[in-house]
Amino acid sequence: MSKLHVSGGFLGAGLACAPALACAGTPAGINSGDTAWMLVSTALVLMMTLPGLALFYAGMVRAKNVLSVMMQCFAITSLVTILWVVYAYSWALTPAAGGVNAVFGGLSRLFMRGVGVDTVAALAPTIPENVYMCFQLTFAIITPALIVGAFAERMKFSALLVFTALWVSFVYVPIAHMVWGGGWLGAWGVLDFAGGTVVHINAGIAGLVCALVLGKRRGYGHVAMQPNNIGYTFIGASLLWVGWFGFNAGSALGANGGAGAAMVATQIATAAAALGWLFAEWAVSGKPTVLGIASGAVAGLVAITPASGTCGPMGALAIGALAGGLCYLSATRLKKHFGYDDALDAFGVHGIGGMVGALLTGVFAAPLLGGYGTVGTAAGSGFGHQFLIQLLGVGVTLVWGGVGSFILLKFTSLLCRGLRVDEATESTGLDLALHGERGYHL
Amino acid sequence: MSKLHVSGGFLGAGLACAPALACAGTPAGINSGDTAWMLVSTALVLMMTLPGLALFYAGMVRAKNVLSVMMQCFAITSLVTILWVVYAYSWALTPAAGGVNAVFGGLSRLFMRGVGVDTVAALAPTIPENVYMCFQLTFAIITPALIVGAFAERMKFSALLVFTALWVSFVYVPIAHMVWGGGWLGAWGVLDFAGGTVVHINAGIAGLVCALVLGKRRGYGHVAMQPNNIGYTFIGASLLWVGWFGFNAGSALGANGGAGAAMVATQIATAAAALGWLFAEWAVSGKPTVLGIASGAVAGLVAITPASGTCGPMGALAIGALAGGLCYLSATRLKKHFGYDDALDAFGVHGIGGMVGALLTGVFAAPLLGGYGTVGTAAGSGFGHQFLIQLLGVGVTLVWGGVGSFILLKFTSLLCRGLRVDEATESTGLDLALHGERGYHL
Amino acid sequence: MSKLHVSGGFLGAGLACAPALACAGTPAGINSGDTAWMLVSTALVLMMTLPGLALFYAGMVRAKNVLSVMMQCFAITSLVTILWVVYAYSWALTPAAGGVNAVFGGLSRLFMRGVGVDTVAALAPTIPENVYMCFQLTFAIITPALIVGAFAERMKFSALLVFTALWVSFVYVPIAHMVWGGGWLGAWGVLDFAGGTVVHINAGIAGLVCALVLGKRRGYGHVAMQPNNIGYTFIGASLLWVGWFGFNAGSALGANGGAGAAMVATQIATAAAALGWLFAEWAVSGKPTVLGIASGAVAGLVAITPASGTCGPMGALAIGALAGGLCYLSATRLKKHFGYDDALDAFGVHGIGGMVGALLTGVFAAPLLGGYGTVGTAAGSGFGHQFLIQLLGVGVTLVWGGVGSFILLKFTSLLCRGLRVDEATESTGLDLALHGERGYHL
Amino acid sequence: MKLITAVIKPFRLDEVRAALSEVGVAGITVTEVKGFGRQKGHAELYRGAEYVVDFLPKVKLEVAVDEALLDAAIEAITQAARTGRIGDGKLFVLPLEGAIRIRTGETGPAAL
Amino acid sequence: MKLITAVIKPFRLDEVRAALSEVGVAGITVTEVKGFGRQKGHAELYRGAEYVVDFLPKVKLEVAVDEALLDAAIEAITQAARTGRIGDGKLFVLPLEGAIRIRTGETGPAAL
Amino acid sequence: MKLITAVIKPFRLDEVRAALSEVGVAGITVTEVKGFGRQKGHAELYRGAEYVVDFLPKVKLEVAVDEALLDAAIEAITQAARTGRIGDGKLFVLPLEGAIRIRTGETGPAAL
Ligand SMILES: Nc1ncnc2c1ncn2[C@@H]1O[C@H](COP(=O)(O)OP(=O)(O)O)[C@@H](O)[C@H]1O
Ligand SMILES: Nc1ncnc2c1ncn2[C@@H]1O[C@H](COP(=O)(O)OP(=O)(O)O)[C@@H](O)[C@H]1O
Ligand SMILES: Nc1ncnc2c1ncn2[C@@H]1O[C@H](COP(=O)(O)OP(=O)(O)O)[C@@H](O)[C@H]1O
Repeated sequence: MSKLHVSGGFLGAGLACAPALACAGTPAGINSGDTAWMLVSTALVLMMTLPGLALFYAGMVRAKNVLSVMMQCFAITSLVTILWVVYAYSWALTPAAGGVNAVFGGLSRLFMRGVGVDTVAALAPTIPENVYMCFQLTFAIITPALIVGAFAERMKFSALLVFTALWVSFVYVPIAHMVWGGGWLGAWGVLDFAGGTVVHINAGIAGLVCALVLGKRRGYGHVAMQPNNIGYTFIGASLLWVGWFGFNAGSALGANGGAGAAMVATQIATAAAALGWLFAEWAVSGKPTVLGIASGAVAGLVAITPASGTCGPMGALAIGALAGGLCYLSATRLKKHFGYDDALDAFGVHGIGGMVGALLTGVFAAPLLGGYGTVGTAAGSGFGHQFLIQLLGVGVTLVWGGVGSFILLKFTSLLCRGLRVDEATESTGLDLALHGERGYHL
Repeated sequence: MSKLHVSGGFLGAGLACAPALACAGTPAGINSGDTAWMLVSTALVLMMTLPGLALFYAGMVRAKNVLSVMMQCFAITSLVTILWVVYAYSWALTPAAGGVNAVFGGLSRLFMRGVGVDTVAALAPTIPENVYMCFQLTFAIITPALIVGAFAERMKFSALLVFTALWVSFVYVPIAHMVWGGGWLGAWGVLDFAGGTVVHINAGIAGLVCALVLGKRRGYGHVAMQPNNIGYTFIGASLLWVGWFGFNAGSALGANGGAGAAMVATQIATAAAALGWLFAEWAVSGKPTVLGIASGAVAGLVAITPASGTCGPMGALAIGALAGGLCYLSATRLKKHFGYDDALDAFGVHGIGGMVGALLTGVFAAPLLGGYGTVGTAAGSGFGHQFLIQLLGVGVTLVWGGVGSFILLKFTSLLCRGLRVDEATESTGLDLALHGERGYHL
Repeated sequence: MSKLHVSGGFLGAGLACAPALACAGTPAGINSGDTAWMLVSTALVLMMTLPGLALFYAGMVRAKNVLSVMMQCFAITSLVTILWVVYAYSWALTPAAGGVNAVFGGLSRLFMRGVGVDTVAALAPTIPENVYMCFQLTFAIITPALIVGAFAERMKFSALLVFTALWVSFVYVPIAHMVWGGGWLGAWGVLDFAGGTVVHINAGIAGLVCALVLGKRRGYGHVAMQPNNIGYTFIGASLLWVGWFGFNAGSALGANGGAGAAMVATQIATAAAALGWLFAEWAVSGKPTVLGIASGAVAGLVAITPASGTCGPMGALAIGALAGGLCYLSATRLKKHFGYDDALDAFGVHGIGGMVGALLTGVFAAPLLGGYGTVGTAAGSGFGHQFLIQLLGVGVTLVWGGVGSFILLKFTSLLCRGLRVDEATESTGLDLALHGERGYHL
Repeated sequence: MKLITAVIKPFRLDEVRAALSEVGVAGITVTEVKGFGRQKGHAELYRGAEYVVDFLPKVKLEVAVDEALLDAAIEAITQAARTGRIGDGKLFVLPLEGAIRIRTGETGPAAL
Repeated sequence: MKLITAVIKPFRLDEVRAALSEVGVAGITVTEVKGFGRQKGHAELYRGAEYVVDFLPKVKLEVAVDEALLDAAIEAITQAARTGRIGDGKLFVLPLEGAIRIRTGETGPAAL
Repeated sequence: MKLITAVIKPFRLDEVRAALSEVGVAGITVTEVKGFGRQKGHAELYRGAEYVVDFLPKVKLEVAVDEALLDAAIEAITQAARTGRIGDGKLFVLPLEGAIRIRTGETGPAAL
């Protein structure tokens, strides 16, 4: 289901206002309140990556690699911006002719052609297309940036740039088109209000593939890899929480009741997941950690993302609490069990959290469970049906994202003569060896 | 006086627009511009606590306790969110039947029952109730978080959680109801635009009681307790300043002239108080400090909070300058004189600053002094009267908050077998001993 | 051209809505959506200085001076706020009688006289004047704060305060009036959407003069002056990027298509400049640095500032890429060549970037090049003409700002018995010697 | 002259310094060090993974003294640093062949 | 008794500590130091300006041992610290006149 | 062989290092330390409360030299470190019984 003003939930109340507002004399349909909120949401989602996510991750690596993580996030932001305005926006979110449209969009907006000061996109009729385009750009930025958590402390900078460009073009863009841009998954009825599949499962599975293809950091499992600055991680998690209001409530594409409901669901699920991880950890290891509560909050934010447009407050509570507990287990047990080195748990938090959320979206959208969705009505029909549709969405994303990431990594490896830095660089640290800088001179 | 669209000031201009806007086709009364601003204000006030206040405080403690402060703020945020949506919102801001309503609200919104996508609250008729509820939640979060400053570096984490839950329920909720929710203080005419009594005096007096009940940190007064990272404190103060626009201008509950006036008052008072503390300190100790100017700014923000809806720009200047000077004296002289260990000056800044502001609100609301209030008209009537009403509001808050906090601390102490960590934990630091982490590995 | 709702670009679509909205019952002309966006923009631009710019700069100095930079930015913010509401706003942005108006504004708004809750300014007819005044204040704050980069690590704190007060009054205010407030440069047609001349060239040239008058830091050129915390610089650059949406898109003075177009131009130019500096540096020195990509982003933000209201997306790409490369050369080659110590490149980034942007504004405003301006129409007329007008604007700013800054520095030096701290203070570090504090106790 | 080197618990530093002043020691040089020994390290947690940090923060003092002061200084340090619990640390005595005060060029005991 | 002081590459610390344990050394004091020597420093960049940082991060170990253990300890350290590349560091042996365990007051080899 | 240990003011480090190079000393080990002595500490402020920080940042150099180089090295250090103001620091000479270059196993003066 596309990220439309009229999404699976909220019963279309928003759209009704468009014609009436047109009388206000602004260009047909543009509403100043909706525009104000979407300008802000765009800024908030950009802030999630810079500095939010970058700090969240940078605090967890060793001191010798702290800058490399910031660099990766900053470079991804810049690179994806250029790709997006040159072709990726058009390819993701405009219709293509014929059957191609099931998977890829069209070329009508190459180089932003035809986007004027007052034009609007069909997918967001009450705000300027420029704002819609820029809002969507911030999603295309954060998704590859999330993957950084998986290959932190060992990937070549050149390989990162090449992989990002390829991955955005051939993994992010088609999934976004399939779900939000008019492609077949949205048409089939997959609910993904703000990006559970498009953003989180997608980044999570790519992260897992990266962790497997690149291999473990040297010393992983026997050397203590102490996070250099949990304070950075704390700031990052906090800004992610704040910025996520733009991500989820912004996905209502207007300043309306739907945005309000999404904000509330986001706040509740995040709090529940933070406490879920905290208490799970306290029970298991005897000590509640800051890294734990912060990770739990992020897990809750991830899990509520697809559901925030359709679940009610108590559904959000359930989704959050479950996500907090399950992500705790996946980041601590699952990873240990299988022995891959997903350094900062890109898969453990975003992959697992995204799947928990995407599937439960199909459950808690039901009005029977306090949801605002069109599924699971009193008649009971469609309840299990929606769950299956969600499962389909998850499955397609896992397969496309997993296989696609693998192929693109191999191709990147050829182009850049390897994906990993050499041993000396890894032992010196990427900051000094690749970037000629050190994080701290205190 | 409640935090209404039509508050003591601004003469109702805002409300008049509601019926006209209804023609815009949105659900009766919801205005997209107001909603946009309140969505943002909610995000801004959340940012005040996470990461703002947490950093402001965390920078001032010793390096071994830096994470414990962040943890406390993060856990409070999560915990209060759950309490709020389960019962505290209903209890604070909906009407109860009969005489109970003087002090406590009703139960109609337990578990968010009846809050729909497009419902509105009577207290905020132009925005979705979800947004109003969430905005108010951020106030309920920051208030107990402010108290952290008083008992930092020595409180048990378990005791903190229990105390917070009790305090929000039995101190914050009733005071909020009495002033804003339809209770007797608001009905009597106490002016508190954005929370001078409800938030700051309330947290300040609780902090003083905590400091007295828990006792001093070991070594207080003879060991140098060096702030670990004034940079964090600086970032925190800056984000508090920025976020406070949401706190004060957001309390206009819409994007209107009242919000604009509140923003200007906030900006002026903060600047005046920052300079007030700076010059006072420069004159007294010979050196202006970053901790000083940052503390002064916070003192100004606190003091202007109750007045920001009714005072004019020059009233704000006066309130700010006074608050800066007086809080400097209370944090440096008063505390020394009485010898209590209010570690980070929760009482010295929020208690004293809140009282200065609450009382001067009664003065500078007068149009004679450039204010927008309904008191002290040209006829001169009611000028001293409003001051007495403000005094009443302050007095009730001090007594209820002081006695309530004391009782709840004693009760918490029973439940958690003590409020304070043991000596070894305090000397090792709470980060490692309670949370198994260290703030920095540089 | 003044920072009007109807600026050189966007063809007036915005203004048309004012009368229609008046029917909404709000005070004549105030639009809640526009007001919401401008409240937020004000908060965003404040965040650019505190903590954004302060962190950007503070991270680059040596550990012993980290707090002094934060202090300077905080004190400038507080001081300029008071000056602004007392007289500078009136002087800059209200009309004066007679010929004076070419350079200075009037005195009608001294002490905010006549600014009410619901009054509007002629220059921003759809938002409360309070909001417009406060938005403009944040520009008056960041401009002198930018100069800090030039004299960092060696200026007396008292001299800084005096110089700031003088400079804002006699350099910033007249230039702002000439360009935006109704003075002769705006009347001549100089395009400066968001402050390329008023803010950046102005601060840049003042920085160069400061660097020359104060002289080099001791040890400059032979001692390694290691930046203490590139992480701070990274956070600062990120918040500058996010906050700049308020700076540029906010300069549309409403939530409309113009704001959307300015946001997109900003995002594109920033990304292009970040990559421009990154690749230039990678090619020249073999290593791409975090300081480099962050500096490049700021260079792009600076350069797009004057153009963001009139250039199209591909114009933004060109301006950004050029600014990134040229500022890299000026910060590394030009400074080395001439041997002045512009410590953190206030001139190299803001002066040069501002000039690149101001001149190219005259080029890429042309619809022929995808711009939205009124110059260089299909008929071809006025294309070179606008470039000359821009050149005039740049020239006047350089002369007024350069000469003015020099005179004010000499005057400040007399008042404060010198501009520079003594040798012992410089070697100990300003933090301990002037402010009695140290940045870190880890 | 002798050089006394003592590794002690950080939070005893102030007491030790005071005790040394009392017996007439005028100068001390202090280094933050990490100690491995009988005292066990602490555990840190990272997303549920626990790892033991074996080294413990200690403080090393270096004090150059004239023979005449040696016993009093040793006594002062050991008394003030002792908590009686494991990890209190060690004190070593090394022979010192010469000492110079850089400012004045004084040598021998006069330099201390 | 002797005091062994060794300056080594930081990332060999764990190996050296393990090797010392094996030969029966119970305690070590470790300091982070910077070394100047034959090994060249690294370059750092600052807005395109390159400056060479001459000092290199090293770790200094201090180990007090009884004569009987001296050779084994020296052997353990040099073997475990050696990478064969320039900058592996130095090991110095100093005479130790006395040692005291602060907790118990034990002296001489028993204190180690 | 001797081990020279000198505690100096941090900002003299570069000069001292240069002076040592000139007389032919090839290696130095440097530690950041805090010194207590005649020189008074500084005051820090915390919300108006002033506390005196007694220790001062100093830098400790350790240089192992052959007897032949001893006097020249001492002269180089004391000259380069001297500012003539209180707190310039101390220089100590300790006997060194052995030295090993870990990389090659060379011993004695050849190891330095
Ligand atoms: N042989 C040794 N050589 C150098 N330092 C030692 C030695 N043994 C112990 N130390 C130092 O003394 C500290 C305390 O020693 P430890 O064995 O833990 O307890 P105790 O001093 O009570 O015997 C260690 O952390 C280490 O720094
Ligand atoms: N004469 C010396 N005195 C004290 N420390 C030294 C001396 N020479 C070398 N060092 C220390 O040993 C380290 C390694 O020495 P270096 O000459 O770089 O390589 P190598 O050990 O392979 O000869 C130096 O970084 C320094 O810390
Ligand atoms: N007896 C001592 N043993 C070890 N270090 C000392 C001793 N006396 C002084 N120092 C070191 O030398 C430094 C300078 O000494 P101080 O007495 O302040 O000045 P000066 O060197 O001019 O006499 C001190 O900070 C301390 O580190």
